[in-house]
Amino acid sequence: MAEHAFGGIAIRHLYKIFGPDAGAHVEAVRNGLTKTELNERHGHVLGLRDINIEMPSGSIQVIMGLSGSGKSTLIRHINRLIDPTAGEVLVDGVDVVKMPEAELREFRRHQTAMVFQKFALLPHRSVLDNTIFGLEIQGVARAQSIDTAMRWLERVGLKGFEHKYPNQLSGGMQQRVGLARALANDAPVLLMDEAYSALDPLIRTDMQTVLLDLQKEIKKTIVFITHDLDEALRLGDQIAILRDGEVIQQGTSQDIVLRPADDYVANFVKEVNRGRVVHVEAIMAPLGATAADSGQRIAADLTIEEAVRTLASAPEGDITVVDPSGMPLGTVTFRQLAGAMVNAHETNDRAMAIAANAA
Amino acid sequence: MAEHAFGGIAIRHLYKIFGPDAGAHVEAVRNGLTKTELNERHGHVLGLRDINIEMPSGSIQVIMGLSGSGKSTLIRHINRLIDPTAGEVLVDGVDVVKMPEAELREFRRHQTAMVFQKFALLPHRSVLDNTIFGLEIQGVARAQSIDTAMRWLERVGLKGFEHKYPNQLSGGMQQRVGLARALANDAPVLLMDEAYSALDPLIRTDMQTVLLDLQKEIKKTIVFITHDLDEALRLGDQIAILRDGEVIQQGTSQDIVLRPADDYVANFVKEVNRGRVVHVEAIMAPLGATAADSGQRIAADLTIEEAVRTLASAPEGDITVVDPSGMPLGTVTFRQLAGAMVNAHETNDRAMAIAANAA
Amino acid sequence: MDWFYQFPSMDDNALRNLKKVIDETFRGFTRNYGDLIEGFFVPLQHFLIASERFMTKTPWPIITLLILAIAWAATRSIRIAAGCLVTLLLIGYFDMWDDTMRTISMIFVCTILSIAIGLPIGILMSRSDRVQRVVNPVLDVMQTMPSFVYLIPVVMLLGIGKVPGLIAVVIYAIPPMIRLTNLGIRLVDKDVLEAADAFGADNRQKLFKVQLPLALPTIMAGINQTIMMALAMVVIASMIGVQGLGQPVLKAIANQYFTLGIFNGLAIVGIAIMFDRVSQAYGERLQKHREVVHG
Amino acid sequence: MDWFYQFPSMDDNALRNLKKVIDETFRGFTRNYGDLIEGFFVPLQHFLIASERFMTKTPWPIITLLILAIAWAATRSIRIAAGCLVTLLLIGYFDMWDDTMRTISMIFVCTILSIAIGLPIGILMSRSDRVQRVVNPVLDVMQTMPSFVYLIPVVMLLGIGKVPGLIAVVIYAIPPMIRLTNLGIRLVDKDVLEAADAFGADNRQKLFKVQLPLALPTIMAGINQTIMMALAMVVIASMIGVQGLGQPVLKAIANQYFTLGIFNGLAIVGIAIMFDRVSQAYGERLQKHREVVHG
Amino acid sequence: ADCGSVTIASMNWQSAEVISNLDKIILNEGYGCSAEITIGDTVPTITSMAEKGEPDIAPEAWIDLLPDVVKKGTEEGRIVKVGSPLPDGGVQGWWIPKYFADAHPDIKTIPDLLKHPDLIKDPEDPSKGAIFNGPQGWGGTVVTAQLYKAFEAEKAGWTLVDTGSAAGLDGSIAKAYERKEGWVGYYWAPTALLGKYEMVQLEAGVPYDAAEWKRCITVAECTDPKPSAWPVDTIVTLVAKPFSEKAGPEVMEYLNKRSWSNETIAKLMAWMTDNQASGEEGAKHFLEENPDIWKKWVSPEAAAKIEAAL
Ligand SMILES: Nc1ncnc2c1ncn2[C@@H]1O[C@H](COP(=O)(O)OP(=O)(O)OP(=O)(O)O)[C@@H](O)[C@H]1O
Ligand SMILES: Nc1ncnc2c1ncn2[C@@H]1O[C@H](COP(=O)(O)OP(=O)(O)OP(=O)(O)O)[C@@H](O)[C@H]1O
Ligand SMILES: [Mg+2]
Ligand SMILES: [Mg+2]
Repeated sequence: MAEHAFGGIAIRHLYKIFGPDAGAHVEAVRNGLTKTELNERHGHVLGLRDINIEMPSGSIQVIMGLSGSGKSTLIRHINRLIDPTAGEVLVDGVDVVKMPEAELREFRRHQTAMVFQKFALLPHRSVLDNTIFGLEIQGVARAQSIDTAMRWLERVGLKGFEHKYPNQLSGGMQQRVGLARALANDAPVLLMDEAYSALDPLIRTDMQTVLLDLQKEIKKTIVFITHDLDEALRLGDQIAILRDGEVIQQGTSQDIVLRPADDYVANFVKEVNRGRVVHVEAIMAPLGATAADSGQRIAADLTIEEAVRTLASAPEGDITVVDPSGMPLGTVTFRQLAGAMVNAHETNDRAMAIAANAA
Repeated sequence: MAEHAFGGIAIRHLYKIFGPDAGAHVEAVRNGLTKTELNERHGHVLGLRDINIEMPSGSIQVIMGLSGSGKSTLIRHINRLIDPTAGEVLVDGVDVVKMPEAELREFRRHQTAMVFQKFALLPHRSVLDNTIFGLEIQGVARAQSIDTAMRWLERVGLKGFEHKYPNQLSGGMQQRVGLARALANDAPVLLMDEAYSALDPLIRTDMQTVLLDLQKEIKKTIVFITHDLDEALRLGDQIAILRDGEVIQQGTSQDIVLRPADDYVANFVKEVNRGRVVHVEAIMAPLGATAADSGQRIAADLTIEEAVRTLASAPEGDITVVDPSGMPLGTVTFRQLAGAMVNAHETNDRAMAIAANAA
Repeated sequence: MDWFYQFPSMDDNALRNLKKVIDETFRGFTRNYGDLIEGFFVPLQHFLIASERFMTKTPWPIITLLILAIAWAATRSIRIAAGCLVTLLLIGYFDMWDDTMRTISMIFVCTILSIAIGLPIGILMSRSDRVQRVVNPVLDVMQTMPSFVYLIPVVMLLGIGKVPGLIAVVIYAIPPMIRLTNLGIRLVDKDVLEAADAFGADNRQKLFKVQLPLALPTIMAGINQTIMMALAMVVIASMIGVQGLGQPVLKAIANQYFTLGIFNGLAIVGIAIMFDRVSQAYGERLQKHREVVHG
Repeated sequence: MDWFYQFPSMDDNALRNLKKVIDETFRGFTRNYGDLIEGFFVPLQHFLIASERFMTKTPWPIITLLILAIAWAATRSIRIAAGCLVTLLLIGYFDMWDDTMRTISMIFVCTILSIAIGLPIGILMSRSDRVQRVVNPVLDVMQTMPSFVYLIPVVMLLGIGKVPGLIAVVIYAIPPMIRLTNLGIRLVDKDVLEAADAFGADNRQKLFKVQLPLALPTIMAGINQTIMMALAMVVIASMIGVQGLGQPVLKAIANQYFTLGIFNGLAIVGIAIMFDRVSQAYGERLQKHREVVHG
Repeated sequence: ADCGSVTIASMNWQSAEVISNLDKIILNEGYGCSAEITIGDTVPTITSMAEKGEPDIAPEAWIDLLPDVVKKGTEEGRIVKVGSPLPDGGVQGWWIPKYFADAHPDIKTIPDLLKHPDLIKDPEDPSKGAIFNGPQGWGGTVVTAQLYKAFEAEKAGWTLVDTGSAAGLDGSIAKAYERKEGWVGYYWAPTALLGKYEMVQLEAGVPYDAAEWKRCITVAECTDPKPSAWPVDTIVTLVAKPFSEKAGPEVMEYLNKRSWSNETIAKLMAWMTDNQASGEEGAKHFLEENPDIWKKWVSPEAAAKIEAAL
C-alpha cells in the first residue's frame, strides 16, 4: 500500500448492534453471544460482528452473502451513514468513525460516492438534476457539472431522458440514474450496493466494463455488493463472503471457488460457471508424474473454458502446461479439462492437493 | 389448451402509448411510427407495440429484455393495473380489458397475485400483516390467513421476523415479504416482476425451487420477469424477449439459445452457461454418418453438462445417442460435447442444420 | 380624471336599496321558517344539554377519573395522564371547574362532529379533482367570513344558545380537518396504492387499510388544528349565549379584570393541550411503524 | 361530602388577592417598560403606515394592474389573473375599495411576516424533538388563548393601531405555518435524505435541495392556513383600531346591518381566495414532478 | 306563585351584570321563578329577543345608545319597555383624565381643549391631536363624529381615532392613565372604568339643543352639524312580548319599580372592582347592604322570602 497515493480502506474489529442500548452489549457479543441470543435475550439485532477487511487502493472488493447478512450495513459504515457500535474504519489512513462533522462532510463530498440498493433518487428533480446532485453539493459550477453529467448519462444509456422525472422511468433506468449520479462525482472510493441488480444482461455487462475501465484508468477503490456470482468473479479482485454479520471467507475468486472455507461457501459458489473461473494451473498434474514435454502446449493462467476452446480441434493426448516464460509446469488432458468444467468435487480435491503442494 | 380447466393467458395486438392523448396515435403506431418518432413528433412514449403472446395454463412464461423495454408495462396489463391503448388481454378466456370494475376486483382477488419490482410493501404493517394482506382483502378469516401466511413466511426464510416492520428488513428480506404476500394468495396466475432480483444465489435457487414445485403440484400459470439468463432457462417453459416495446423472439429456452432471432438476442444469450441448456441431441451427428452402434450410449435429452459429467471417465470413441425407448438417434464424441459447451457458433450452426432437418 | 383616483362605484342610493332588500328578504325568511329550522335542531340541543348536565352535575372526582381513564386508554402514557390530572386540579383550584366542564362538553361535541363530518368530506375531495375545486372555495368562505357576520343571521334563525354556538364553532373549525385529510390522502405513495389495487382491494379497503393509515400523520395535524380552532371560538360562541369559559373572558374584558381573563384563557389553553396531547398520542400509537428507522 | 360535589377551590379571598397582585404587576410593567417596547416597534409602524398609504393613495387602475402583474408572474395562469380582476372590480363596484386596500396591505405584511418567522421555527422544530416538545405547547397557547384576553394588555403596552393589530394577527396566524413546516419536513423519505448525506450535503443543502422541496405540499397547506387565519383575524384586529374591512363588519353587527356585514365579509373572503389561489398555484409551479405519474 | 322558567340576559358590562344577577335572585327567591342568566353581547341578545322571544328580560338596555334593533323591536311590538333601572340616566360625553384636567386648569370645555392638539398626539401621525372615538356602530360614536365636525376639530389639527371596540377604547384609556399621558375621547357613565380611572367630562360650552340633536348630530350622513351638549340617556328594562304576557302582574310590577340611583350603582361597582367581584357577588353584596332600597321594590312577603334566603 503506497502511502503517498490513496491509501485504500481498512476495516478493523467493526461491530454494529441495532437497538436503543447497543453499546451495553458489545462486550457480550465480543465474548461470543450469538445473533439469536442477543435478539431473544435483549431485543437487539446483531448487524455486524468483528469485521476485518483490508481493501488495497485501486482494487475492487466484492461483498457477497445471504440476504440479511449485513452487506448493506457494512458498506454504509465506510462513509459512516451508520455509526458503528465499536471498531475502526480507516479510509486513506483516517478513521472515519472519529471524524468531526465538517470533515466527514468533506470526506463524503470528495472521497466517496455511493449507489443505493433502492436507488434513492430525488423525486422532485429531473434525471439531469439528479445526476448533478453530487457536483452541486461540492459547489461545482453548473455548466461544468452539466457537461460531466451529460457525459455519464450518455455512457449509461440514458441520453434523451435527461428531462424526465424518476417516476417516468423503468426500474433499471432509475438504477442507472443512481449510477450516473455516483460516477459523475469522480470520487476515489465508489460504494455500490447491488448497483446492477435491476439491469438486463447486456447493459449489465456494459456497466461492468465501465467499472473495469474506470478502475484500470484511474485506480478507483470500489466496494461492490452483488448477488451475481459471475459478476463477482468478473469484477472482484477480492471477494468477502458474509453470513449473519460475520466474514466467513475472504480471498480472490480462485480462492473462493476452489477452496471454499465451509459448506456454506461451497454451496454459494456451486452454481458458478467454473470454466470461466478456474485456471488450467489448478487442475494440471504437476510435472514428473508423466513423461516429458509432448506436442501441445498451453499457458497455465488460461481459464479452462479458454483452454477447451483452443484445444477443441487439437489432436488427442497429454497437453503440457507452461508458465509465461515457456517453462513447463505440468500436464493435463482434454478430458480432465472438460471434466473440471462440470465437476465441482474433483477440481476441489485437486486444488487442495495443489495448495498443499504449494505450501 | 383444456377449456374446462384454467384457460391460460392470451395477449393479442396489445398497444400501450403513454401520454395525454394516447388513443389518437395508435393508428400511426400501427402503421409503423417508431418509438423515437412518436416521442419527438408528439411527445408521447411508446410503451408496447402489437404484443401477441399465448401463455398456456400451467406454464411459466419468462419475459426478458433490455431495461426500459416494457416488461413491467406488459405484466401490469395482465391484471390491468395499466389500461391498454388498444388490444385484448384474455385470461382464462375473459378479456380483462373489458371487465367492469366489480368483476375486475374479483378477478384480481382470486385469479392473480403479483410481486412488484420495487416491493411495494405497506410500510405501516408488520411483515405478517403484509403477508396476509391479499387474504384480508379476499375476506378470509384472520386465524386462517395467519396460518397460511406463517407457512409461507417460513418457506421464504423469514420465520422470526413476522413482527418486524418493512423498514427494519434488508432489501432481500423485503423482497421475500412481497413474495410471501403473493404466494399466500394462492391464485392461479402469478405475476412476478423481477421478483428475485435482490436475492442471493442460495435463497434464489431455493425460491426457484418453490416456484417449480408449485407449478408442478398445482399448475399455476406464472409470468416471470427476470434479467438472469440462468434463471430464465431454469424456470421458463417459454421465453419472450422484448425490445423497445416489441416482442423480438418467443420460444423455449433451447430455441432462444440455439436459434436467436437476431444479433440482439444472440448477444443477450451470449453469456449463458450453454452446458446447462443445450441438449446432446442438438449437437449429435445424425445416424448413418458413422457406422452403427458403438459401446457407449447416452440419452438424447441430457444436457451437455450432464453428458460430459457421465462420460468424463468413459473410454474414448464415438458415443451413441439414444431416445428414451433406446432407439439410436445419432452419434457424438466427447470432444464435440466439450467443444459445444464453450463455443457458441459451432453449436448454433449445427442446431440450424438439425432444425432444417427436422422441418 | 375622477374615476382614476376614485373607483367608480355603485350609486349610493342603489346600494342602500339593495342592502335593504336583502335584509328584508332574510328577515322574512327567518320569520317564516325559523321555527321549522329550529325544530330540526332540537335533538341536537337536547343532546348538548344532557352532555353539559352530565359534565357539571357529576361530582368532580368522578369526572376527573373518567377523563384520566380516557387519557390512559388512548395514550398508555403516564406522563400524559398525569399532565391531565394536574391541569384539572389547577383548574378546579382556581375555581373554574364548572365553566371548564361546560366548555369541555361543548368542545368535545364540536370536535367529534368536525371530525365525523370533515373526514368523509376530505376523503371525497381527495378522490376527485372536481370535488376539490368546488369544496376549496367553500372552505375559504367558512374560514374567513368573519363569524360576527353570520352570528346575527344564525341568531335570528335559531336564537341564542348552544345550538347556534355549536354551528358557529363547527363552521370555523372544520376546514383544516377537511383540507389536511385531503392532502394526506393525496400524498400517499402511488406504489403502495398500486399494490392494493393489484390484490383487488375495493375503495373501502384501500381507504381503511392503506390510505387512512398512511395519511395519519397529516390527518392528525388536521385534528390538532380543528381542536385549536374550536377552542379559539369559545369566546365568540359565548357571545351568543354558550356557557363556559368564554363568558368570564368577555366579562374580564368589559371590566378590565386582566387576571381573570388570563386565568380563564389559560383554562382554555389547558383544555386545548389536554385534547391535543391525548389525540396526538393516540395517533402516534396507531403508527408504531414510524418509530423504527433503518440505520 | 361537600368537597365531593363542589371542587375544593382556592379561598375566595386568596384568589382575589392573587388576581390583584398579578394585575398590579402587569400595570407596573407597562408603566415602566411600555415606552421602551413601543419604541422598539416604531420602524415597523412606519413601514405599515407607508404600505397602507401606498395602497390607498395610488390610483386604483395602477393597483389593479400591479396585483394582476404579481398574480400572473406567480402563477402564469390566465384563469387566476382573471379571477383576481373580477374580484377587485366587484369590490370596487360595491364601494369597498379603500377598506379592501387597507386590509390587503395589512394582511400581506402579516402573511409575509408569518411565513418569514414561521418557516425557520418550523425547520428548527423538525430538527430536534426537544425543540418540538418546547414549541408545541407555546403554539397551543398562541392559537387558543382568546385574543380578547390579550387585546387589552397589548393595547396598554402598545396603544391602539396597526402594530398591536399586526402582533395579534401574527400570533394567531403563525402556528399552522410552523406546525405544517415541521410535519412536512419530518415526513420526508428517509432514503432520500440518506442519499443527500452520502453525497456530503450539509444541513443547509439538505434543507434547500431536499427537505423543503419535498415538504412543499405540506408547507403550502401551512401557508394556506396562515392566510386563512390572518384573514379570520381581520375583525379582531379592527377591534384595536386597525382600519380596513373589519370596521364595517363591526358596525354591521352593532347595527344589525345584515347585508353590510355580508358584503364586507365577502370582500374578506375575496381577498382570501386571491391570496390563496395565487400562493397555491405558485407552489404547484414549484413541484412539476408531481404531475407525472408512472402508469 | 307560579312564575315558571325565566331567562335573563346579562350584558357584559358591570352594571348590567349586577342588575341581572339581582333580578335572578329576587325572581327566584321572591317569586318562585326558576330564572337563568344567559350572557351575550347586546346586539345578538336583543336581536334574539325580538325575533325569537328569548331571552325574556334584558334588565339594562341603553336604548339611546343602541341602534335600530330596539327601535324596530318596540315599534313592531316584539319587545316591551318596562321601567328604568337607572332613572338618572346615562351620562355620555367627551372625557379627559383627572390628572390631565388638573395639570391644565384652563381646559374646561371642548373648544378649550381643541386649541391644544399638541397635548394629545396621534400615535400614527404625531403632527395631529387625537380624539378617541368609540367603536363603529355605537350611537355615541356617531355623535362624537358629528360633534367633531361641529366643533371644526379637523381644522384645529385633530384626527378622530377609531378604537374599534370597547376593549380598544378601554385599553387606550388604561394605557394613557398608567403612563399619565393625555387622552380625550368618548365615554359614558356609570361604568366600572370611570370608577377605576377618575375622569372629567368636558363641557360643550353650549346648551343641549334637542332639535339639532335629532336633525343632524345623531345622523351620520348629515354634513352640517352645530355644536350641542349631550342629553342624558334613558336606560330601560326590555322584556320580550311573550314573557310580558305570561309573567303575571307581580313580576311585571317588580320590574317596573326596580331602579337605583347612579350614586348607588357607582358605589357598588367601585366595591366590585376593588374586589374583582362577579355580578352575583355584587348582587348579594347589594342585597345585604341596602335592604332599605330593594325592599321598596317588592311585596312584603317576597321581601321576607328573599331576606330569609340571604
Ligand atoms: N407514466 C409514464 N410516462 C412516460 N413514460 C413511461 C411511463 N411509464 C413507463 N414509461 C416508459 O415506458 C418504457 C417501459 O418501461 P417499463 O417499466 O415497462 O420497463 P421495463 O422493461 O420494466 O424495464 P426495467 O427492466 O428497467 O424494469 C420506459 O421507456 C419508460 O420510460
Ligand atoms: N434499523 C434496524 N433495526 C433493526 N434491525 C436492522 C435495522 N437495520 C438493519 N437491520 C437488520 O440487520 C441485518 C442486515 O441488514 P442489511 O440490510 O445489511 O442486509 P443485506 O446483507 O444488505 O441484505 P440484502 O442482500 O437483502 O440487501 C438484517 O437482519 C436486518 O433485519
Ligand atoms: Mg442490502
Ligand atoms: Mg420493470
